[in-house]
Amino acid sequence: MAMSTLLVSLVATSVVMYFISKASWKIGAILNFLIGIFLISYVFALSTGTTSELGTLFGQKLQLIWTNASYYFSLVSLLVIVSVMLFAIKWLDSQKYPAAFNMFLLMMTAGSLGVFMAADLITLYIFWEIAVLSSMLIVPMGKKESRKAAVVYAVMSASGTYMYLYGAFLAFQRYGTLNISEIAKHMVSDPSTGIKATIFLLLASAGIAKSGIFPLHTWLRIAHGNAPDAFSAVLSGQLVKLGSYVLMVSVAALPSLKIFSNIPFYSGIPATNYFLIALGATSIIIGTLMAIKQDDMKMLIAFSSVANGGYILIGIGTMDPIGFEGGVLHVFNHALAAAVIFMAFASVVYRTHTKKISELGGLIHKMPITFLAYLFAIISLAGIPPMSGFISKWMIYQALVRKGMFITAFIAFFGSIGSFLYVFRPLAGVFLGQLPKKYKDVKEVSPIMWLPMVILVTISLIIGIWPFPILKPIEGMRMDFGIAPTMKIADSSHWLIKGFAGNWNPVLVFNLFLIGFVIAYILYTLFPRPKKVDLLAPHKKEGAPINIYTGGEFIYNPDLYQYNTKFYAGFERMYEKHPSWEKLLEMLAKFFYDLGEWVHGWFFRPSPSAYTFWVTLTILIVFWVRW
Amino acid sequence: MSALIWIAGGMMVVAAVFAVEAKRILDSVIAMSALSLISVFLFIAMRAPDVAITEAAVGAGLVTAVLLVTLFRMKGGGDE
Amino acid sequence: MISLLIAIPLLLAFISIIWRSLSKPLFFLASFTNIVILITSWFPNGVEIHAMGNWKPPFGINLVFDNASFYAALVVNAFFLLTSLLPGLVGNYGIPLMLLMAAANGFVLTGDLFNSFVFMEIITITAVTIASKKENFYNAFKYLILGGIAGSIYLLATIFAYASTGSLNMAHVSMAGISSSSLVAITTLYAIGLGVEAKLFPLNGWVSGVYGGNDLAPVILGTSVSFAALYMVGRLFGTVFHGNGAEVLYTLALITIVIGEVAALRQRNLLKTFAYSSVAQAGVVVAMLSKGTGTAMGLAYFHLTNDAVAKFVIFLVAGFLVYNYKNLNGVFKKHKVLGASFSIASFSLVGFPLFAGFQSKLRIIMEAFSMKDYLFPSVMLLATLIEVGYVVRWNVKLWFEEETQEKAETPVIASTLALILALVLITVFIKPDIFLGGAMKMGNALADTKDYIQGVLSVVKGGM
Amino acid sequence: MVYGISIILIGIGIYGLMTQKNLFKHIVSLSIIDTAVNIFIVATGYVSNGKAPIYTRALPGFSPNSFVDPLPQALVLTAIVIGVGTLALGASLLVRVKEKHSSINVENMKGVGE
Amino acid sequence: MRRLYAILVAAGLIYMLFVFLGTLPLYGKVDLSNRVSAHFLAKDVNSVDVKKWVEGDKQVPSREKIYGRKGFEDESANVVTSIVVNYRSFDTLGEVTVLFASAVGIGLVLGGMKRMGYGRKPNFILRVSTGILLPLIIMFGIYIFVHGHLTPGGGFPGGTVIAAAVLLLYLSNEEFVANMKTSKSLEGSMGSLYVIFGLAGLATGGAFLFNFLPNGVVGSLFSAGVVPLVYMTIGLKVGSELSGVVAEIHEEREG
Repeated sequence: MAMSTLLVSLVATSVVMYFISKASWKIGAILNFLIGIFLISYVFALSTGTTSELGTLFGQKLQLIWTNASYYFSLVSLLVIVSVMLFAIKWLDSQKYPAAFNMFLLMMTAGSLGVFMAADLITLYIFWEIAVLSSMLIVPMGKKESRKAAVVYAVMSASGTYMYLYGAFLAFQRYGTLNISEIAKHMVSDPSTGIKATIFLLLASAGIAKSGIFPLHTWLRIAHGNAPDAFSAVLSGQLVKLGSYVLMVSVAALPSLKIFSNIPFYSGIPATNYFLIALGATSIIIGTLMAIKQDDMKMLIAFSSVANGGYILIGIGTMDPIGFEGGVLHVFNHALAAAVIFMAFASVVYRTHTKKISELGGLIHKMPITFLAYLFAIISLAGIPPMSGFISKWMIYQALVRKGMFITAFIAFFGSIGSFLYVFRPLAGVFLGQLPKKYKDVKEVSPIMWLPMVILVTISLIIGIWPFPILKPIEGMRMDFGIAPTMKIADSSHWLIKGFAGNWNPVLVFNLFLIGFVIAYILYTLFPRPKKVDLLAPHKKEGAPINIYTGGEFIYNPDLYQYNTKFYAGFERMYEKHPSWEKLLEMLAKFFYDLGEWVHGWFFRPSPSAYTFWVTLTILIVFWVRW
Repeated sequence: MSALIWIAGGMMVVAAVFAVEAKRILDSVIAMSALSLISVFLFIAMRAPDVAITEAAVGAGLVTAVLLVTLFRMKGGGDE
Repeated sequence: MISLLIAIPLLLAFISIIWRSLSKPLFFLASFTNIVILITSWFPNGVEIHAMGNWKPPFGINLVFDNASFYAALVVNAFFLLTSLLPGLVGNYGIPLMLLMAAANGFVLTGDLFNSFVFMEIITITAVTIASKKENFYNAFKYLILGGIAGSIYLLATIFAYASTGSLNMAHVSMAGISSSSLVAITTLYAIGLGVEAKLFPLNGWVSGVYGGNDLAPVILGTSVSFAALYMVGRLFGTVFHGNGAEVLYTLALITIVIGEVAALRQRNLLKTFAYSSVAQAGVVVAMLSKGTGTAMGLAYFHLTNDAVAKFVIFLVAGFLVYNYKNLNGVFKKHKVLGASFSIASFSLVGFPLFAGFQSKLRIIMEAFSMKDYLFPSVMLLATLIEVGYVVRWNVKLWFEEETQEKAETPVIASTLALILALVLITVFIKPDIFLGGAMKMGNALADTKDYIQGVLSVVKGGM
Repeated sequence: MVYGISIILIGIGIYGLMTQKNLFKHIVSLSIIDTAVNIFIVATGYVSNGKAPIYTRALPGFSPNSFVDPLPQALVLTAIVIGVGTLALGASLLVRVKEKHSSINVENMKGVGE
Repeated sequence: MRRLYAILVAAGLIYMLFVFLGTLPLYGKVDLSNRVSAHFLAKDVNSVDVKKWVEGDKQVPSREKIYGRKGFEDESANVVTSIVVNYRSFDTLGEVTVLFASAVGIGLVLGGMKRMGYGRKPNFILRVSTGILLPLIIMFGIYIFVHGHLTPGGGFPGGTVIAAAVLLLYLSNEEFVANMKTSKSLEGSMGSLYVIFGLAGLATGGAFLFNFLPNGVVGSLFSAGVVPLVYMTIGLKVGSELSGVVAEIHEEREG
């Protein structure tokens, strides 16, 4: 099947899927999953360089091309989406709009694949909008706040998208083509730096908005935090990666090093790229600091997505061979980790109906598999070996150190440390600690729900040990984009990843960790178990004073005294009065509303007199100008 | 003739200002009607008998009548 | 033959004043006949004229039937036909609608400046009548006053044109050498006179009140009449005055776009929101028209057609909702078909892919870029951004908010119509030529002054 | 001269529309503008020493510029009637406005605005 | 303050129009030979070579036109009438439609049921003189529109005069209610008749509103082909229409 046929039929199928799901959402969900499996096999079978044509739009051919980048990004996306599709087969019974969810999920898949396949800017835009539109319609299916979230998401995304569109047409107007590779050629030979930089930044802004890079990051918290729980996994794990893809296109597919070779800024990195790197670094700081503060576990991970988006951008932005590979690999790692984390949260919410960390606790015994999946995912997210998350971060650090970008490197390290803090908070608050009494009957979720998490975690672990299968397309991509094409980084025959300050042997490291783990487990079994004390006295009725005393007083609200309320209070106090970018954007939105009020007050008055006045005044102004 | 037109014009302007600024709506309508009637003179001066007769019948006559009747229906309208 | 487009609705309107109860079927009959007449004379691909009373132009009044007026008449009558299928909406207003149809056809077809003024006044008066439905008297009155002023200014412009050329015939006026100063006077006055019907800022104060006041007015005024008015903008400033005064229109249009969207954003009333959005879209169209080339004008009318179809659906649905529910939260859960049509239409308005608006919006931006105009696309994209805000907000509110207990019966015909039009919007995305072909022909016909003059003044053809 | 009168009248009418709070005055002002525009139109067709455009026994023949321009007069006939239509509709709307909002003074009307 | 702004803006408008006035020919100094109306006056539109005319070769009509003879293409002595009802008859159809639309609109807006009373007894003189004047007024109205093509006046003033008679009836009699059914029927059928005249022209002469009747002699009552018929139609229509408007504004909604 040609790629164009596939995409068109996927969009069409999604509409059919609505009616199937209307009859039985379960069949719809299963069909969705099967289609997802088919798509993965399809992606594996496709050979790079395949092209396909979608049709023509105002005289421009809409072309699709299958490259290493398409392969890599599609694979990552499909892994996440298919897991969520599997997850949804059971999870959807807690949802209000299962049929529409199925439809839009499939449509979004088609849109995302189209983005990765697009060979020209307009095709990319079309599928981009399809993905945005369909995901935007899933977001408000959540709780009350999700309605507002959808609007914020749509507007933020649109602001980036329309800048992109402007850039695309600017490029078209200047170079007469929309094809990405041809634009790249033209841009290299174009002498005008100003226009090139404008086009570059405009194109990148779609990616900035989508992958939640500062200053357009605020929608992540609202949208990821309030979207339907399982869909947050797709949002954070997959949709955000569309942004990374566009960033990669604008930085690497349009060879920024060559295009902007006349404006080097710092150790060979052009000013434009450095600007993006600075944005990425800012995102890391903001994402990390804000994530630490969150009590809502989904918002917490949403902010961590902001920070990780920053890592990806920094990695790609350096255009250093190892940094680039690190950044692209981080796409994979973060996608899997975020997807697992959100699915784990979805499972918790599915059972407990709350996403407040301070209301939860001790679920480790009730939901052990979810806990384990979560644990491994956060290890990967925090970048601790032996999970794959470490490798990408290590590669990014290597590049930063080599380029001598110490401030950025410092920020990246800071982000890593911060990530330990914030991923530990839900771990401690949700899974460890005391189990509130009301959750004493909570059960592990069904296998259909934990299976996708386990699969993803396993993949992540395997890649952490043996990253070469995934590094292969990344290396191919690097060759395609012509970033140090002679250099070889992944050396699978020696089990090595070659860095500048040393090589990394993932298998060896894993074995070391395995040994360490075994020793730790032996020590654990040798020492006596701690004794468990129930937080609520078992013989008391709920709500009655409890026989926990402090300072001679009864404690009426044990939740407040639970240690995961205000988990990092001391640390948070350090930046309590931080300036809020979110507020600034809200002010911007409010500005438009106020402008509306103002316009309404001035020009759309209830009395006809005012109209007459404006009509006459306009005539006079026109007269004055023209006469 | 020219002087007559000037006088008529002056009267029309006065009538128009009065029609616009009059306190009572009734006065205003009557001033408007007067304005229409004077315009009939202008039309005749400009050799437009057809227009004059139409303006006299329609503009000055019927419009005034319609406005007066509606004014009556509104029981004085917004004489505030 | 084309004079029948005006004669038939008029005749039927006169007849139905005698038998009032017949007005609804006669309205349907009139619009249906008109569409049949138009279809039998598909795209003339030349300029045909119909000299009224066999008085040849520039002496007598003539109707001009070329690709431009054909396409405009087709769109205008199509929306009347659609409206006539909705007896519940038409109510007692069959006669004003028939008159409006005759006037809109006349406005589109006429080749005479004063004649167009007469038809514009009929449009104003019938539109005011329609606007006063559901006791929306005050807004109708405002519209009447504003329309009256605009009419006077339009008339003054016409007289200036007559005094400086000695003719009222558009073709003759366009070829007569008008001195540049009187051209400025004429185009300034016309820009303002037409600005009211074309919803240009700041002459559009009536729009929200009239469109937001009842269910019938926006459906017909926001589609047919708006198309006719914007057609006249293209005809006058494109064909007759060769783009003189275009910069005024361009500036006003850009302001209109921003103001319209901003005002729409703050609106809490569904109908009024989209009334303002229709203002903004008119701004987009006028900005494109002011460019004066055939392609630009064709794209403008392509966009306008898409917008009109989308607005028809939106206003139809919104009118139903606003007058049947007190609380609109989640109403689409009860009316899924209406909801789907509304969403499709509103997304088409924004220009999301898969829907018709995408085709026109992108083409317009592209055309503007190719004319080295960087300001207009950025204004348009900014406007679209705001549009995304309120369109998504309304869609989310109407689909996902907690619903209330209120209930109303789903109108079957309206749902079907809305759904069909929504599907049309999707089809246009796939095959834009459905609208684009005609619109481009229209644009080219409007830009081709020479052909127009040639057709009107040298070939005198009465003919059926 | 006649032009001047009509232009000033238009100005007064516009002034009335802008300042008056009573909606009835708006109709009156609109009517003033209508009349003024009509005078303006007829004035554009005036020829000094021209005769009224009617063939009579006393004035048997045609020669250039012996008549005033009849076309503006014909237009004005139409314009007058159109003006009547507008005003009558406006007046009847006002009747209902008064019933609904209990006043026709912009400042005292109830339930208007937004 | 508001007034000041208003005065300023209105003064600006006046100034603008005065400036625009400079683009017009001076008052009274119009050269008709540049205008289409020269040929309306000479009534030789059909003999003009349009191609030359529009290109600036104004063919000044010089033919002697004699009152009371044949040879005109339009026979109404009143040139304004010949323009209104013949050369630009389509405008007039529009004009009739405006009035009709307005009447329909008023009917829909007011939608009254019961007659409004003036709350006082009409005085004796009014009542008696109405009885005497009424036929005279109506006669006068009819005269005006029947002679529209010969003398000043025509369908519109004639119809208005008839409506004035109806108004008089309303004023003089508290109980009087016009028969709306008749007036509507007259209005509708007369309007239709006008369109049918137009369609007849289309059928016989190939153009809408074509003058399909033979012309007579300028100055006689039965001349100018379809013009007097159309003016009568218009007169009756306007008369019934405006009577309807007068009746409608006298109607109140019950309750």
